[in-house]
Amino acid sequence: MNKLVKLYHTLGSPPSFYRIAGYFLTPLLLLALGLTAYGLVDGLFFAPIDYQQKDAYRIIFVHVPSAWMSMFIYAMMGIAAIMAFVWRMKVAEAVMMASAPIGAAFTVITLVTGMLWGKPMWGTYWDWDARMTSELILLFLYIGVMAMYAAFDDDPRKAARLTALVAIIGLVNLPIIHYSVEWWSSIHQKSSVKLTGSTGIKDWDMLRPLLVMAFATKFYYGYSMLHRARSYLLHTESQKQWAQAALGLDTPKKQNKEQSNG
Amino acid sequence: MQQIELNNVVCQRRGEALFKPVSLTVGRGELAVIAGPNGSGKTTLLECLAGLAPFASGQCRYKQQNLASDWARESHYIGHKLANKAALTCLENLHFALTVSGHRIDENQLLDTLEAVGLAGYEYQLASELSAGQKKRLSLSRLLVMDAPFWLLDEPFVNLDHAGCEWLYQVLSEHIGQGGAVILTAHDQKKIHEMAHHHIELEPAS
Amino acid sequence: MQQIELNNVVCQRRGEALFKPVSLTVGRGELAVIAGPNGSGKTTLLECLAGLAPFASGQCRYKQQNLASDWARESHYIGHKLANKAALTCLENLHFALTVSGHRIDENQLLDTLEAVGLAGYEYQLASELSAGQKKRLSLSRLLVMDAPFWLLDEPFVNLDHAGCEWLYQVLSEHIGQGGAVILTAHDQKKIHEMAHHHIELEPAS
Amino acid sequence: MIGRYWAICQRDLLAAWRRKAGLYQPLVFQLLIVTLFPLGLGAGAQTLSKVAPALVWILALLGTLITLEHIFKDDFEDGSLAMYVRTDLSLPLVVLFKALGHWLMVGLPAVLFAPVVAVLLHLPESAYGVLMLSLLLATPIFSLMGAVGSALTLNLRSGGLLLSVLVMPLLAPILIFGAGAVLETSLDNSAKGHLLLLSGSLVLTLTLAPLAAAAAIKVNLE
Amino acid sequence: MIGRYWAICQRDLLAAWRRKAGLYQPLVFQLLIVTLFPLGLGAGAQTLSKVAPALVWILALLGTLITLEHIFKDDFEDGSLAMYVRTDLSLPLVVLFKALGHWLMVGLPAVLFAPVVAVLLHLPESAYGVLMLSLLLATPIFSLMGAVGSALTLNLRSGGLLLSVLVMPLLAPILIFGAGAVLETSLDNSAKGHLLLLSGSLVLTLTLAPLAAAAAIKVNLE
Ligand code: HEM
Ligand SMILES: Nc1ncnc2c1ncn2[C@@H]1O[C@H](COP(=O)(O)OP(=O)(O)OP(=O)(O)O)[C@@H](O)[C@H]1O
Ligand SMILES: Nc1ncnc2c1ncn2[C@@H]1O[C@H](COP(=O)(O)OP(=O)(O)OP(=O)(O)O)[C@@H](O)[C@H]1O
Ligand SMILES: [Mg+2]
Ligand SMILES: [Mg+2]
Repeated sequence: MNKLVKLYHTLGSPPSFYRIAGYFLTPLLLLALGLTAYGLVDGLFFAPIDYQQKDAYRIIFVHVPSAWMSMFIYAMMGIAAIMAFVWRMKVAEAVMMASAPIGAAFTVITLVTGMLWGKPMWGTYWDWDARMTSELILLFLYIGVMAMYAAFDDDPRKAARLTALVAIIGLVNLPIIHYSVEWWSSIHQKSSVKLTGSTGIKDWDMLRPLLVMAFATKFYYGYSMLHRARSYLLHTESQKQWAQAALGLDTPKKQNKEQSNG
Repeated sequence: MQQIELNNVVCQRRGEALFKPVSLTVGRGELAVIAGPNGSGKTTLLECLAGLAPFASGQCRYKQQNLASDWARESHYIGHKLANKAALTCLENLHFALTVSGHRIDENQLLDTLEAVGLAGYEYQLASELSAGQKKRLSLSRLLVMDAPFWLLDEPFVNLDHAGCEWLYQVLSEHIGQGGAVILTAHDQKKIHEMAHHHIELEPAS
Repeated sequence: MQQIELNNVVCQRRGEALFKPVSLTVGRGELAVIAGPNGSGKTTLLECLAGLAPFASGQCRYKQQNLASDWARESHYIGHKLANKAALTCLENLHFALTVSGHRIDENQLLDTLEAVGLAGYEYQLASELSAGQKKRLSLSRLLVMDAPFWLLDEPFVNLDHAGCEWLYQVLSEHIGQGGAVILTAHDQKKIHEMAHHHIELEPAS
Repeated sequence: MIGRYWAICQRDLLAAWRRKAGLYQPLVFQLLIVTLFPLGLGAGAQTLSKVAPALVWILALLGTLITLEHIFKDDFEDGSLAMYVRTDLSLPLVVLFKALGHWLMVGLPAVLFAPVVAVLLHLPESAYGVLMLSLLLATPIFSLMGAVGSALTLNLRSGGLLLSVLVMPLLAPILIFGAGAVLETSLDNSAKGHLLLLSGSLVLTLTLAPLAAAAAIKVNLE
Repeated sequence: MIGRYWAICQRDLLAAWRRKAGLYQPLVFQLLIVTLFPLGLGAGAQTLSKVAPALVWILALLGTLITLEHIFKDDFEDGSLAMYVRTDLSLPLVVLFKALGHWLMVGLPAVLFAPVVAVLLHLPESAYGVLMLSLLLATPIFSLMGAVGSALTLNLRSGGLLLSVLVMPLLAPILIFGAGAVLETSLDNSAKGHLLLLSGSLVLTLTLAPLAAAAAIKVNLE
C-alpha cells in the first residue's frame, strides 16, 4: 500500500513523470510497430477469406481495433480529467490533453474505415445506425474537449481545468449514449446488415490478427500519449528549472544572478 | 481584530510575478492607497483581494482566517468593470444590487442615495444611456447602501468631475471616520495620499 | 484658413438640448479645452465634431465649408471607446489603423512609436490583455503615426499614470508647436488649462 | 432567501423585456424556419408530417442554442457575475435560477408554441399531447446544460459556437428520446419509456448541471 | 487603394483565426445539426434523401445567420467602426469587404463542406454539382444581406435575433431557387432557370446591399 502511495506521488510530479515516461518511449514504439506489422501482414494476407464478405472484410483488422481504442481512450481521458480537476495534478492534465487528439484520430479512422466498408457491404457510405451515430457523437465530444483547450491559448492552467470539466461531463454522456443505442434499436428493426458481433468470429486465424492489432494500437496509444504528455509538461513548465534542464538550457542565467548577488 | 492582512503576497499574469512581494495590514478606520505605474499590477492585486483570483504566493488573512464568505460579505469591490446592467434604469440597478446582496430595501433611501451621488433626475434612465461619469457615480452609489465595512476601489476618481471627486473624498473620509476601511488605487491624486494611512508602491518583480 | 469654426452649436440627446449654444474657433497651433460637470455633454459635443452625430443646431465649418471628407481625413478622434481590437496584438492594432487610413507603413517606426508610448515589451501582447492604462496608451499611439493635424480627444488623461500624463502634455505641446490643433475634454487638469488657448465651459441649457 | 435568487431571474426577464427583442424573437425565428423548410422542401403533406417531430425538436433545440451564450456572458462582461460570487449566495443556486430565467424566456414559449408548429407541419393530432409533454421535460434540460456551456465559455469572445459544439453532443440523446416519443405516439405506440428516460435525464441534470456550471464559473473568474 | 479595404477583411480573418473558434466551428455546427436531424427523424435513407436539399440549404442559411451579428457589431462596440467612417474609405466598399471576410469564413467552408453533408443525407450523386454551384452563388448573397441586417441592428444588445427576423424573409426566395435547383436536378430536370435567377439575385445584391448597409451604419452612428 505504501509503495502504491509512493508511486502515485512519484508519477504525480512532472519531473519524475517526465523522466520515467522517457524510459518507456522506445520499447512502446517498437512493440507498436512490430505488432502492427505482424498484425497487418497476418490479417491482410494470411487470414482466411470470409465466405460472405470476401476480401472486403479484411478492413476489420483496422476498423475494430481503432473502434475499441476510440472508446478506451475516452475513458482514460475522463479518468485523467477527474484527477486533474479534483487534485489539480499537472501530470493528469498532461495525460488528458495528450489523449484527446489520439482518441479523436482513432475515432476518425473508425468512421472512415466503417464508411469505406459500408459501401460494399450495405451499398451506402452512411446510414443513421445507432452505432455510427454514437461514434460520431464521440468525435464531437473529442472535438469539444480540444476546442475548449484551444480557446484558452493564453492561460494553460485555466484551460486545462475547464477542459477537464468538459471531459468529465462528456463521461456522464457515455452510458447515456450506450442506453440510447439500446432503446433505439428496440424501436426500429434494422434495415441494414447487422454487424457481425464479437461472437461471430470463431476462426482463430481471423481472431489472432485482430487481437494482435488490438494490442498494437494500445501500445501505440501508450507511446504517443506519453510522448505528447512529456512535451505538454515541457511546454507548460518551461519556466521551471527541471524543464530548462531537460531542454538543455541549463540555466546559466541563474548562476549569473547568484554570482552577482554574492 | 477585524483587519485584512497581506503577508508577502505576489500576483501573477501568464505565469509571471507582477511585483515584488507586498505586505500590508489595513484595519477598521484606515485608508490604504496602492500606487504604481500603468501595468504594475494594481488591478490584479485588487482582484485577488476581492477573491476573484488566487494569489500566486503569500498569505492573505481576514479576522485571522483565510479569506472566506465573511470577507466577501463584508467587503465591496468596484473595479474597472462597473457592474451596472445596461438594460436597467439607475433605480433598478441599485435595487437589484441590494436585493442580491440580501439587504432590506427602502425606496426612499434609494432615491436619496441616487440624489446624493448626483443622479437626481436620472432615476429612470437606462444605465447604458448615462455619460461616463454618471456610470461611475451609479456604481459608487452601491457603496452608500451596501454598508460593507471594507471598500476595494479601482481608480474610483476616474471620469468624475471636480465636484464628484470632492464628494468622493468626503464620503471616503466619513466612511473611515465611522470605522470603515478603504483600499483603493489612484494615479496622481495628491489629496488621497495626504488622507491615506498606508501607501503601497508596487515595484516591478525583477 | 485651416480652422474649425463652431457657431452657436447645440447638441441633443433624446430630443433635448444639452447645453447653451457654444461658439469656438480653433486654428492651427491652438489648443481648446472643453470642460463641464459629468453629463454636461462634452462627449456628445466631441462626437458631433468628429462627424459621428449631427449637431442639433448651429453651424460647424472647416476651411469655410461644411464638414466633409477633408475634415474626416485631417482630424483624428479618440473617444471613451478606444478602437483597439481585442484579438489583435498592439503592433497589429497600430499596423491596421495605419493601413486603413491609407498611410505608408514602416515596421521600425511602429516599434519606435510603441516604445515611445511606453508599450515596449508589449508589442506582441493582445490588446485584450493590457491593463487599463496600457489600453489607453495603445490608442494614443495612433495619434503619433497618423499625422492628422486636428486631434479630438475625450478625456485623454484618464487611466494614465503620472509619467504618462507628463508624456502626453509634452506630445500635445509639441503637436501644437508644429502647427497642429487639439480639442480635448478633461476634468480637473490644471496644467492643461494653463496650456490652452480656448476654454469652453458647457452650461446647462435651461 | 429564495427571494434573492428569484430577483436574479426576475432581473433577467426584465432586461429581456426591455430589449423587447429577447422575448418574441426566438418564436419568430422558429416560425420562420418552419415556413422556410416546406419552401425548400417543395413537398406535400406526407413528407412533411414524417419529418415534423424531428423538425419541431430541432427547432426547440436551436432556439435554445442561439440564445444560450448570454446566460452568463453578459453578467460576466459588466462585472455583475463577480458581484454574485462575492455575496453569500450559493453559486449553484444562482445558476439554477439563471437557467430558470432562460427557460421562462425561451423554453416555455417554445413549448406553448409547439402545437402551432405541429399544425403547420401536419403532425397527427393524437401526438400533440406527448409533443408538449416531452418538450416540457426536455427544454429545462436544454437550459441547464446550456448554462453549463455558457459558464464554460464565459470569457471567450466568440464563445457562441464553441458553446454549441460543447452542448450539442450532450443534448443529442435528449433529442433522440424526445423525437422518439412523438414518433411512437404518431405510430400509435406507447411513449412511456421515452418519457421516463426524459424525466430521469431531467432529474440528473437538475442536480448535476448547477454544480458543474458553478465550478466552471469559479475557474473562469480566477 | 484596394489594399486598404483588403486589410479590413484580412484583419477580420486574423481575429477569427486568433480566437480559433471562429474558423472551424460553423462547420462543426452544421455537422452537428446534420447529425441531429436524422437522429430526431429516426428514419431511413428514403425520407432523408427527400428532405436533403431543403436541409442542406437551411443549414447553410443558419450557419450564416448565427454568425452575422458580429459582422459590424464588434467593430461598433470597440469604436473601430467610427474610425472607418472617419477615413476617406468609401463606406459601401468597406461593407463589401467586411461581407467578403464573412463569406470567406462562413460561406465558402459551407460550400466546400456541402458534399459531405450531402453524403450524410443520401442526396443523389448527380445533384452534387448543382448543389455546390447554387450554394456558391447564394452564400455571398447571404453574407451581403446579412451585412445589411447587421448594420441595421448595430447598437441593439440582442440584435442577433432581430437580425434573423429582418434578414430571413429577404433570403426566403434565394432558398426557394436554390433548393429548387437541387431538387430539379435530383429529379433529372434542368436547373438552368433556377441558377440564372440565383445569378441575377447575386448581381443585384452585390450592387445594392453595400449601399443599403452603408446608409444604415451612417444612421446608427448618429
Ligand atoms: C461509419 C460506419 C461505422 C462505424 C462508425 C462503426 C463503428 C464501430 C464501433 C464503435 C465499433 C465498436 C463496438 C464495440 O466494441 O462495442 C465497431 C465494431 C465493429 N464493426 Fe463497425 N462501424 C461502422 C461500419 C461497419 C461496417 C460497414 C461493418 C461491416 C459490415 C462493421 C463491422 C464491425 C464489426 C464486425 C465490429 C466488431 C464488433 C464487436 O467486436 O463487437 N462496421 N464498429
Ligand atoms: N487578462 C490578462 N492576461 C494577461 N496579462 C494581463 C491581463 N490583464 C493584464 N495583464 C498584464 O498584467 C499586468 C498588470 O495589469 P494590471 O491591470 O493589474 O495593471 P494596473 O496596475 O491596474 O495598470 P493600470 O494603471 O494601467 O490600470 C500588465 O502588464 C498587463 O499587461
Ligand atoms: N446613448 C444615450 N442616450 C440618451 N442619453 C444619453 C446617451 N448618452 C449620454 N446621454 C445623456 O446625455 C448627457 C450628456 O452625456 P455626455 O456623455 O455627453 O456627457 P459628458 O459631458 O461627456 O459627461 P462625462 O464627464 O461624465 O463624460 C448626459 O446627461 C447623459 O445622461
Ligand atoms: Mg488597473
Ligand atoms: Mg464623457
